[in-house]
Amino acid sequence: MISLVILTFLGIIAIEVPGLIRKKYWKELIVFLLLLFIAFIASILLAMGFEFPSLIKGIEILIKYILR
Amino acid sequence: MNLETGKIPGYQLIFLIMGFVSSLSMLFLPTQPAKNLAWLAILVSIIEGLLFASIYTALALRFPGKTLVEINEFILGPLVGKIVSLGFLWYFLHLASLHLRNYGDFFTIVYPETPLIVFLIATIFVCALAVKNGIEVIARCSILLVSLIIFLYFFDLFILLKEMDLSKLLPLRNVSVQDFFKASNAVNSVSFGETIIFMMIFPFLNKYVEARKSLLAIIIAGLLIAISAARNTAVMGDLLSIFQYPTYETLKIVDVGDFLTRMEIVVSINFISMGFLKISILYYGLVLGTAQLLKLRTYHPLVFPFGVIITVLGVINYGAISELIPFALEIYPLYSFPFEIGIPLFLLVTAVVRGLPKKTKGDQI
Amino acid sequence: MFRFIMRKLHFLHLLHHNPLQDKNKEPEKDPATTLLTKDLQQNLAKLKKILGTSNDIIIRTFTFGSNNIEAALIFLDGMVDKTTVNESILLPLMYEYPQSKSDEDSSWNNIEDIQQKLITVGEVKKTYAVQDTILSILSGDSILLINDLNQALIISTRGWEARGITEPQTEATVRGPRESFTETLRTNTTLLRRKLKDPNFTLETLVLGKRTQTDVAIAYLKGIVNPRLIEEIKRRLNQIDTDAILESGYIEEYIEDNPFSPFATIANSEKPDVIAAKLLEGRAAILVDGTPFVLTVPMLFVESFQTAEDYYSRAYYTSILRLLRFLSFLLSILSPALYVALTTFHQELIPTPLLLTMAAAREGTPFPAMVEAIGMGIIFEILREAGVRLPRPVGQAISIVGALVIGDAAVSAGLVGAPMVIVVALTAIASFVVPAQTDVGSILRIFLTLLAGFLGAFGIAIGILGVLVHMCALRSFGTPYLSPLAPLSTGDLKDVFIRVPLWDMFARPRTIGWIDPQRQAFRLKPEPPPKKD
Amino acid sequence: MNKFSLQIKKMVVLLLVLTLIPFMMSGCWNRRELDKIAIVAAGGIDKENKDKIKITAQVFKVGEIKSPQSGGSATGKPYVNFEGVATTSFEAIRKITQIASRKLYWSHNQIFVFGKEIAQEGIEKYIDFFVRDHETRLMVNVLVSKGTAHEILTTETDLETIPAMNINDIIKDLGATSQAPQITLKDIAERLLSKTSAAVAPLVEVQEINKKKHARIAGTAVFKKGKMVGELTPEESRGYLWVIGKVKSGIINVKTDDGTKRASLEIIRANNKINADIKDGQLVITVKIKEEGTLNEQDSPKNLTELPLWHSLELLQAAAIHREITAALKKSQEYNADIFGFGEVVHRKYPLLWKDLEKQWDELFPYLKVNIEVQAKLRRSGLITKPISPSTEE
Repeated sequence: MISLVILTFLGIIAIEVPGLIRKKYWKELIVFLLLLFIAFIASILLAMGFEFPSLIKGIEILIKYILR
Repeated sequence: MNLETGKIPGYQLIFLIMGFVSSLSMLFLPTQPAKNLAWLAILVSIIEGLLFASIYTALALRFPGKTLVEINEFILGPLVGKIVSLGFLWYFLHLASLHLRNYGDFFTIVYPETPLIVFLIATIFVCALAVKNGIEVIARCSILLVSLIIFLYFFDLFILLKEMDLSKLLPLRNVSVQDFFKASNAVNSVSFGETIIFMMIFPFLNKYVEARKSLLAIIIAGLLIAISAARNTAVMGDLLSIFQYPTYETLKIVDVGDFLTRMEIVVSINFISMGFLKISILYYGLVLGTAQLLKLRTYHPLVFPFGVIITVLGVINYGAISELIPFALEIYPLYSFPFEIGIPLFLLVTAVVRGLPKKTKGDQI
Repeated sequence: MFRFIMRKLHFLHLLHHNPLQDKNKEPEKDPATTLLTKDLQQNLAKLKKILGTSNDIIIRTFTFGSNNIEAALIFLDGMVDKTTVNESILLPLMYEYPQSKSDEDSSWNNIEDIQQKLITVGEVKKTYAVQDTILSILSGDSILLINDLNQALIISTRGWEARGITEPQTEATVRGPRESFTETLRTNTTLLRRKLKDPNFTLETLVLGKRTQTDVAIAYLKGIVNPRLIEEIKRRLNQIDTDAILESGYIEEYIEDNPFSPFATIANSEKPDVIAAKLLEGRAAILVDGTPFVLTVPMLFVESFQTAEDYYSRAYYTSILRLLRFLSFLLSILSPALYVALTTFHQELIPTPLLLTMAAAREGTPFPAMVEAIGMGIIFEILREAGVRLPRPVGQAISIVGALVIGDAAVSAGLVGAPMVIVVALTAIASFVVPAQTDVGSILRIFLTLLAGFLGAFGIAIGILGVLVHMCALRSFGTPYLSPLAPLSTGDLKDVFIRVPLWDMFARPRTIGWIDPQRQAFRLKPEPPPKKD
Repeated sequence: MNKFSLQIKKMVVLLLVLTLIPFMMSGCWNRRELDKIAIVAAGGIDKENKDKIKITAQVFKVGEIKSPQSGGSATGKPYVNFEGVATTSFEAIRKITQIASRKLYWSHNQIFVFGKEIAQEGIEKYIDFFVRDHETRLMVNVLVSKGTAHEILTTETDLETIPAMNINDIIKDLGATSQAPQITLKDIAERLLSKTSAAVAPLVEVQEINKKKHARIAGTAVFKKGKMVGELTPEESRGYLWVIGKVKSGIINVKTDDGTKRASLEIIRANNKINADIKDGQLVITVKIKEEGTLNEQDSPKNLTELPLWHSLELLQAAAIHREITAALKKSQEYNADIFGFGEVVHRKYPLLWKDLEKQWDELFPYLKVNIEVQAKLRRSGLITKPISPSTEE
């Protein structure tokens, strides 16, 4: 599972990065890598079976806190 | 700084919005409190939806050629504008993941043994392809898909005629006013209010005035949903309230001459194509908005990373489907309030009061 | 990782250098680019050096006139019309020149006179360049070189054994013209000319292929076609820098909008009436010497479903046929996938009696339905290919063996279920209904069957969505491929799923022929004569 | 731009492979080949002992039904009944997989039979699974056995191949006599969900003909809050069907000639209208029936098509219908089961009042005043206008 995730990410890099380098889109490259890093961490955690807290529960708590 | 070179004509906007609005709504709407009056609640919510949409179009027409992210910065200044835009981007991201998850959940019911993630990945991949190709392609897909759906819609209606019992729509005074408006509010925030995303798409219209057509699209889509809700109630009656996916169950009933039986596959087709449209549009708005926020020269490299993030968020959105309906009814209208109406209204009022945009030489459209 | 990418980039960079271009950078040394001299022997030596010693190169040296002017006629045996050479070039020079010129003084070097008064051939040109003479010889013209003149006459004597105009092999019709294009460019342009007697019918020729020197003609109707389309075609054609163009398929691959798409974005036809109709709609045609297949651009997806005969037979039946073709296309790409999805995922959708029959047929078959479907699909493709490639008599044997093996033996041996055979046969027949998309059909069929085998109807839907996104993004020379469906142009729907009567089709397709949209008068609907009172 | 599209294509190929890999690896989750499923034709629930139930699943033996390749030399029965005993429906069904070589597939389930014992104990806890599961059908025909469900599923069939199909076809043809309702799981679920309406189901019994056991429809089972509380005879069943407007066809026998002779009338079509009114503070239900019929058989020598006799025949017909309805009404009030859905009618008419009425409906219903108005017409008299043996007296 984890190897699949890594493979997918390598695939994404192989697709996007050469074009960005050729066009010298450095800023875009940085944003891309940053986002990809976030995505990578999240999906690796998910693949390893890390239990994330429920997102909508979090929003519920937040909304109730603000309204109070 | 031309992130998107495509242009879409006005009629395609109608298709886009129809697909966007009726996507989820054909399958699942938080109308449970309104019981047999779901259809009426939807009709009422159309009015709310029109109100919202007219605010969006007014704002869009005031700033032709500018997306929501750009309008934010224009009105609120670079710093505050960016923060507000960030909020919107989060909202789009969350919405896309929420819909993706909802979509996946539906298919885990049809395919109970297949893991959820498979549906999420397969779907987001096709959506990513569409987003990569730009708004023009999404709009063209919407023409074909929405035409197909409308055809299937009337087909459904036709084959269900036999099973309908209109008296199940009565009585009219069955629901308390509170519950009724709770339902119509929830419907509005789930289906019509989310058209805020089109603030990211209005600038790519051939003629910006045609943004007004979004109102027409909302009316048509709203009527379609309302009729489908009425149809479901007329077929299933009170039984509807126990089902997760009313339309799906309704079409399971079909039995025309022992041959056309179990047409729920039609619902799946509906849902796949509409879900694809809805997620693609949200996804596109998100990616484009991020690129505009960060002043990038292209949005293409952002597509896949965001795709992964949407998928992951989709998985961790909620544990069980039972969390979703109370969320859609109670929390979601509050959560979406600032994004769907609060901030747009504030922007519009500020723009009107301050007389923005000020006519300068550079700014002629 | 990064280094790997950079290395790959470097490699890509290298690829962009064309070795052919590099060689052309030292033109001085090439004798072909020099000019002719006044010395006949020198010229001949030069030509011989370039043309080599092939025995089909005929160099006829002779003298003419009272002054015994040395001259040489050079041509390629087999590519010239011998009668023309003998009777229109050699005869007048050797017989008539002395009479007309003997009395006068040495005005023999007036090449104008020879060209104007002696050579009785339609097309004669003068040239100074060696290059031109070589090219002319190679394409079947004769070259007349005269001593003391640094010019050569290019005399058009082209004439070779060519296939006559026959019935089209790929597009059979019941009603409609039966002529088809041939391998000769000139014949083909003539066939078009005869259909379009319009001064706006324009042919622009260019030569492609370093070594084949293939004549390519762009045909269009000025005033109807979008000038930018022609510019774009020329731009793309001129970019082709290859040594051989043997068939229009070569060109097709070089000028496609999206080379990775399985869908053909350039149409072809071997029927002059089809090409003429397409020119009249505002398209442009690319004719290539050496092949009867003429390309037209831009191509729309719906074009695959239109045949010439649609417009020659009556509208009602044509409309039914149109719908049938769309159905066939869907069947050909979907039926194995649907079969797999239904029998392995969605058995609830099959009516009970049918399900029982199908289950009974599947009882005891060894392979999963998906493997069965793909296997049978592959066997069918093999049979088809064998049938096409083999000589006719053997080809029939193949189909009989195939039918027996698959249709009967495999079923009664319990290797495959009978319903699967029906599905494969249906698919096969349906795929031939829309010939233009047969190859796409095969690819999509396997793709969708795989998806159906893994994810059932959901897989099919995802696959179709993917294909749809791709098709929506596809363009053919700037025209959206799915037009007039997406983007929608309602006026053009008159000729998509149905064909309305001809008198109701006022306009050319909006996405193609918008320069001069109206093609006929309104109110052409025929009516019976008004009743007399 | 061109390079970009090239990139996109590369991406397509790559990601296609990437997405296909997981599919290949984890196999095909929901796949079930046709030869790996046991197609269930009928299900039955019986009481096994105090807290256990027995589920009978009738499965097609596909190979025996039709084998196109080996001709029709079918031996043995083309079906097999599996039984599973457990405390819940779902568990019992899963237990069957311990004895059956294939997984049960419920999507083509035709009928669902409840044993009498279990019906009397309450069906709602056992049908939950069948409504909830995605594989089962809501439109499956439900019936109640006078004995056990198992014995119904082992009856002999003559025209059909297996009992399930046989009973299913019998139920589909119920309209010919209109003496038992056709009820699907959806109808039952709908009624169970309602607080006042009571569910019904056709009743089947086993009848021996020539020492062969045959299934036969024998009226209607009446439920009250999910528990079977009584039965309606075939005649009463038609009374019930008149009220809910489900009578399609059937025979009404009337006595003519002062009760000495008989005439058979066929029902052609019937309409119903139920209305609720509050008159003088009392709830009154009005049931209006409009019926049309034909004269199909008579043994009276008189020419019944003559006008006064014709009219009296119509009145007799109306009276017969009235009698049937009254009988059904009486039974249902006796069982205190609102099988007609009068509660829903009141609910629609007086939604505000209903909130109170709903709570006391159980006390109200047995004494509910129901007006029955029947309008019966005779339209045709078949091919002959006069009796074959005309009366001798003039």
